[in-house]
Amino acid sequence: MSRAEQSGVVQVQGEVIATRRVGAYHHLTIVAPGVAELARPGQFAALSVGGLTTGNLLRRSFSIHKVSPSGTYGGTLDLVIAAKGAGTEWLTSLRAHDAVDVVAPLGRAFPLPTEPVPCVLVGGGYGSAPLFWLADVLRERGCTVEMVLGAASEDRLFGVVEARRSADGVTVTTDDGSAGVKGWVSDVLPEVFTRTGAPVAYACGPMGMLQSVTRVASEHGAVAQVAVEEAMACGVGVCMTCVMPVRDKLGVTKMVRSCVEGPVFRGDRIRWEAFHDGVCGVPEDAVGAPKVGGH
Amino acid sequence: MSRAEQSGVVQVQGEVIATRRVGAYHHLTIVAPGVAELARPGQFAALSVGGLTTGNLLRRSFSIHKVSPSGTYGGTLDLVIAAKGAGTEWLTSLRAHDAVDVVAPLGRAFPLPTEPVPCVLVGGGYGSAPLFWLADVLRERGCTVEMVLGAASEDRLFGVVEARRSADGVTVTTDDGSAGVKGWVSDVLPEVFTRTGAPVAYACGPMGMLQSVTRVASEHGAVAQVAVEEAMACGVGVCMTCVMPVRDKLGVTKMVRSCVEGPVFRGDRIRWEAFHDGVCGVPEDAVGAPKVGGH
Amino acid sequence: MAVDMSVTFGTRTLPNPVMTASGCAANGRELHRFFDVSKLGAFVTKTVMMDPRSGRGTPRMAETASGMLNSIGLQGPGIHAFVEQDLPWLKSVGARVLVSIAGNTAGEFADVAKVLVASDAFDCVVGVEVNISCPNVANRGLVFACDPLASGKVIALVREQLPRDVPMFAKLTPDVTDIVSIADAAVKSGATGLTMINTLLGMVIDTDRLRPHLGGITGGLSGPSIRPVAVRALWQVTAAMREGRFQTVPLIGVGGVRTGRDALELIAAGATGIQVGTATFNDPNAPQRVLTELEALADSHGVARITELVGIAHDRMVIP
Amino acid sequence: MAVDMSVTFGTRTLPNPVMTASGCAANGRELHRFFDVSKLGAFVTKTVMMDPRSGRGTPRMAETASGMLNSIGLQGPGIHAFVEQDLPWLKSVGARVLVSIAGNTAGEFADVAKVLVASDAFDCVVGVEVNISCPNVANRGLVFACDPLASGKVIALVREQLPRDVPMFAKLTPDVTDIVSIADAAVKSGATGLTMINTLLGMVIDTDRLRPHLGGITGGLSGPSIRPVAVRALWQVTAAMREGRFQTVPLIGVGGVRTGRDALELIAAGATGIQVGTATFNDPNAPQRVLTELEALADSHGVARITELVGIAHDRMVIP
Ligand SMILES: Cc1cc2nc3c(=O)[nH]c(=O)nc-3n(C[C@H](O)[C@H](O)[C@H](O)COP(=O)(O)OP(=O)(O)OC[C@H]3O[C@@H](n4cnc5c(N)ncnc54)[C@H](O)[C@@H]3O)c2cc1C
Ligand SMILES: Cc1cc2nc3c(=O)[nH]c(=O)nc-3n(C[C@H](O)[C@H](O)[C@H](O)COP(=O)(O)OP(=O)(O)OC[C@H]3O[C@@H](n4cnc5c(N)ncnc54)[C@H](O)[C@@H]3O)c2cc1C
Ligand SMILES: Cc1cc2nc3c(=O)[nH]c(=O)nc-3n(C[C@H](O)[C@H](O)[C@H](O)COP(=O)(O)O)c2cc1C
Ligand SMILES: Cc1cc2nc3c(=O)[nH]c(=O)nc-3n(C[C@H](O)[C@H](O)[C@H](O)COP(=O)(O)O)c2cc1C
Ligand code: FES
Ligand code: FES
Repeated sequence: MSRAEQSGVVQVQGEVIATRRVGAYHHLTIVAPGVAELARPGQFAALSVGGLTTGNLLRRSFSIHKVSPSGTYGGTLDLVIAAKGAGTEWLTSLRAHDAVDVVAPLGRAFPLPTEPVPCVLVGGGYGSAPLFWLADVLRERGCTVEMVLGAASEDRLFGVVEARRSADGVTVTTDDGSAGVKGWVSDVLPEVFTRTGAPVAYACGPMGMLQSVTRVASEHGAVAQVAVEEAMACGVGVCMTCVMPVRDKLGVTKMVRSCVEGPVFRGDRIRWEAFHDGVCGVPEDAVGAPKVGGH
Repeated sequence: MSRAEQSGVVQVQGEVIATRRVGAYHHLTIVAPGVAELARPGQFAALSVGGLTTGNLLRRSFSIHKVSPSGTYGGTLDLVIAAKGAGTEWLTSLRAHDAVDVVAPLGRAFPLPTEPVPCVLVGGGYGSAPLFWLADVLRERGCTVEMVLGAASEDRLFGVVEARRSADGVTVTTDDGSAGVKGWVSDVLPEVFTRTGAPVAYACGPMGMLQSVTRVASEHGAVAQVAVEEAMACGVGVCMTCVMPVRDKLGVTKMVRSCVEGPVFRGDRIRWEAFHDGVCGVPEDAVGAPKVGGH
Repeated sequence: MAVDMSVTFGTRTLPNPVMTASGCAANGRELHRFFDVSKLGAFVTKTVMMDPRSGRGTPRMAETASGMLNSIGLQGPGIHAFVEQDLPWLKSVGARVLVSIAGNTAGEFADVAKVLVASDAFDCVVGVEVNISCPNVANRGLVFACDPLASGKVIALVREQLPRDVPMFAKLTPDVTDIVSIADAAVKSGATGLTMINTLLGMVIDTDRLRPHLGGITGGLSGPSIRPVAVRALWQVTAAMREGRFQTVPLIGVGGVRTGRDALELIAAGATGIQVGTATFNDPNAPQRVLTELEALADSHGVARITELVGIAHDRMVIP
Repeated sequence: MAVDMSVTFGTRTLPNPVMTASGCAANGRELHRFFDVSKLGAFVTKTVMMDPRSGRGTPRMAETASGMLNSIGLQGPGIHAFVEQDLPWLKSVGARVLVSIAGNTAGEFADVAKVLVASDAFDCVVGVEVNISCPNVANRGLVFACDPLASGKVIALVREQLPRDVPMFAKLTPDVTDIVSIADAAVKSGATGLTMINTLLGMVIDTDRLRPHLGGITGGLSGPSIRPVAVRALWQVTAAMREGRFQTVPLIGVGGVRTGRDALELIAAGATGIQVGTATFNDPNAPQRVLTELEALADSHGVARITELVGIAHDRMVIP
């Protein structure tokens, strides 16, 4: 068995074969042999940025939107990228045939239900990117899929058309009302849970949204599986920068790496109260937490 | 009068419009409005490298091969670039329509003879790049132009065909004999000086070659004007990294900036003996030289 | 609404906080080809010593990751030529000049200051920057700014030479275990303010020739690569002054500023003024561009005066 | 012809000089997915202390120009869990392990070493790296390695716990006025060798929120941006040893190594071993790739043994 098969991850020199604007985002298709065979929905890819002269050394992480194991060019990987800072600006300015180094797939995928149950999939902004593939997988297993897509404004919604194909029902919300219901996904979620009786929700998007999905889900007796987004220096588990406080099965809180133990966590295990305005503290009861007066 | 006209230099966001391989080099044509009107043969351009994410901050300097004040795209600038390290690799991998920031023209041009005299132009490797334009300007003034092009091997010669058009006579040398006379330019130069009786030589190329051109020229009672190549951090005269020991008119040696007081110097003013295997010392008699026991 | 960009150092008010960095802008003429140097808050001149100096041999520079090394060796014309040729030119274009001086001994610093003060164009001088980050010949070549006592001595001697109302800045090196103790010594000895930071001592080896790349063996590391060190130094000294460990004086931040955003970073850490050094080699318009960008950024933060942002990060810490 | 890449530290000979850097490779399993960690000269583990530690809050990292800041806060499982879970795994894959240890007090370092020595898998340990670049709780949180006395004390106490034949390296911080004096103290107190350098203290301010970017406020600067500082530190200590200022010991170079060429730069300055840290975040195969590239480069220089290149730049200076 090759190292890649054993380890479930490859590093490949990818080649961009298509790049197109979709609302506020860029949708990239990258030839990345070996990724498709290993990837599952919820996992992510880490791309290096800036080429040979780069001063930006850290990889950028993106949810895998979809993969296809073979094609004219070999296996491909699709990502949906919002240009934000130096690295994403560079990635979204790539043209066909440009090279980009890819490490993928990374992290834990969304755990799938063993029974064919109704599922609610919630995506905020580009957070919807991994959900269509997940929806397909869930429907293959006989689950019904209800999708809720939210964003600040219409251009920041991703995949509304795709959603209508992949899901049994779709609700759209925007903060400014430019598309769908004006408001947040949490405004429409109670009705969705009540109507579908879904025992599980899958969500990807900003932390605030993930927290409210978790809350609404538990109010309706459902479990939320949320894909988080913490700043990551390595993406492969060696740097310890991407940690967050998460309870384990026994209820013990540890600072765990979201790149290897996540990015998908059970929402009710995350210590949401430790997050505050872009920073996250170490809960006092976490294993090895600083004692008063010290470390 | 605009600042550019007053100062003779502009900084412009250029656009590559053509790039082609010529032997071991890349010939780039860049739209750089404003440069052509100001430039004269012997001056150079300083290009930034690596784009927005770059970790290579220093500009790279290149002799101006030619300029044309207008055209379909506006004024253009031609450079001949050897891929050597990170910056030149990046520049030579640019494609049409890529952007590149240009500061030009910089430095002092070759001083032109006031009388129509025979001139010898000597180029080593890509050092021939600025000489064709110079030849045209000299011939416009009624000078005859004899050109000597030398390189390690045929692929490192630049512009042999162009030379036959721009010069009245052309001699080619290569170290390995793959084209022209096997040997160095200094092997053929005595004959050229004797035959043409030229009172002035213009040379651009490696330091060793410039030194021998200077020596042979003075042996034949001619003055050599040589364009040097010192590592430059700024190219505009503010950093003091590009200095070399040069005598002034009174014979006083100073460490002068080759980017603003050069790159063209009278060969016999340069203190060649201070250069040794890639380093250059400060001659003891230079103004402000360290005293024994140190500054 | 336009932001009031003016900043005050002791008795002098400058129209804006942006300056060149010593040794990265020569003495003005070269950059004046690209932009009007009188539009900067101040123009900082290349460090000048008593006598003319040839500086070191070459190579004097090596490019490094997001930065560079230099070993110029304080090449310069000497203070007499400086006050006869360079300072009058800067005055003629209306520049406000911060003159950087140094000496091989503490006494030489004072002698240089004396010649400067006596010069005709001295009225364009808005301050003197004392570059104590250079070797002390009397003390085994140890850099003055590595030692609080040596630093304090130089500062006190220069202070004596300068008219009371002329601001004096001590320029510190980051290559010390405790920069706060050096800052403290400089302020106690009479510095009106502090400039931080000079380059870090670094070295590059040529892996083809397997020898030091620079003629001077070691050199000073500068550029964006060192900005986190500059921010940290400004932060530590500002924190110490806020804690009352010594008198509060204005700081000038320098190290890796390439954009208005970088300048704001140093300002938020505690700098009142900002110098743009190595970035000028990348973009000869950098000092002017940084000023434009900084003004727009300050405006976007909704402040009326740039000084409202000085040290603001100290007030905005989130302790989760 | 193949170059003999083996290097010797005290009693231990490693097949090659390339190692991971502490804290940049976790404890092996993660990188083993990309390459066989037993192929490296040694695997350096994340610094471990006595008790489990949660480390600091987030953000714990900021990208900087050609580098990054981190403030992990020495998160780790504690030495007991380490010797029960991590060390046996490293042994099982055949890795040679350099264990990095730290303590809040000098005594804690010794206690950690004691547990390590008593552990079952200790025979895969080829050395102990004593990370003295961490805060000394007993001395106002001042980093041990900022003070020769504190450094010497820690080293001497750990030495007592380790069997004679186990090499011990003191890992130094560059944030000192005189790194040679710290090196001297560590060697005199029994260090078999020195690892240089740890991160530089740095800081980034978030210019949108106008507050420190890191939860821990300051952080450690690493990556190619600091390589010139690492080369200089290795150069200075090697020069001091060559001048006979203290006993010559082998050095391990770390700081900004991304390519074989970078590794050779540190070797030419005086390093016998090389660690690859931040570059691993850019390329998870970096340690292995650096080894391959270094071997090819050594070959191109025509040497039979990599050790011929150690410190070679000291012999090749050109004084023009
Ligand atoms: C598991 C995961 C999945 C993601 N999926 C997507 C996606 O599908 N589409 C998309 O557009 N973005 C996604 N992101 C966010 C994306 O990684 C960041 O927007 C990107 O790293 C920012 O890089 P930059 O160079 O533009 O910004 P800069 O601000 O220049 O980045 C500086 C540094 O901070 C890190 N960083 C900054 N913001 C973030 C962030 N939000 N998350 C993680 N690291 C950050 C960068 O990686 C880099 O190291 C995802 C992040 C994670 C962790
Ligand atoms: C006045 C002048 C005219 C030149 N004309 C040409 C030309 O027409 N065609 C051409 O191919 N090259 C020319 N060169 C050389 C060219 O500037 C260098 O080859 C180039 O800077 C190397 O950059 P790099 O990124 O490839 O190499 P790197 O080794 O990565 O460069 C590292 C640093 O060293 C500097 N540097 C390295 N080598 C040189 C050098 N030989 N001269 C100056 N700086 C150097 C670089 O600018 C950079 O700052 C000229 C140089 C000067 C000074
Ligand atoms: C080529 C060069 C020459 C310098 N010369 C001086 C000098 O003469 N005096 C001085 O105080 N600082 C000098 N410096 C240091 C700068 O003023 C500045 O403190 C340092 O470079 C950090 O800022 P930067 O990163 O913006 O360049 C020099 C820096 C460079 C790069
Ligand atoms: C995220 C991170 C964590 C680190 N943790 C440790 C550590 O636990 N112990 C240690 O001695 N050094 C630690 N270091 C420092 C590195 O081992 C190394 O000395 C430094 O990063 C310089 O090397 P580099 O530029 O190759 O990264 C850490 C560095 C980083 C970037
Ligand atoms: S990103 Fe490095 S451990 Fe998770
Ligand atoms: S290259 Fe900067 S002064 Fe010449």
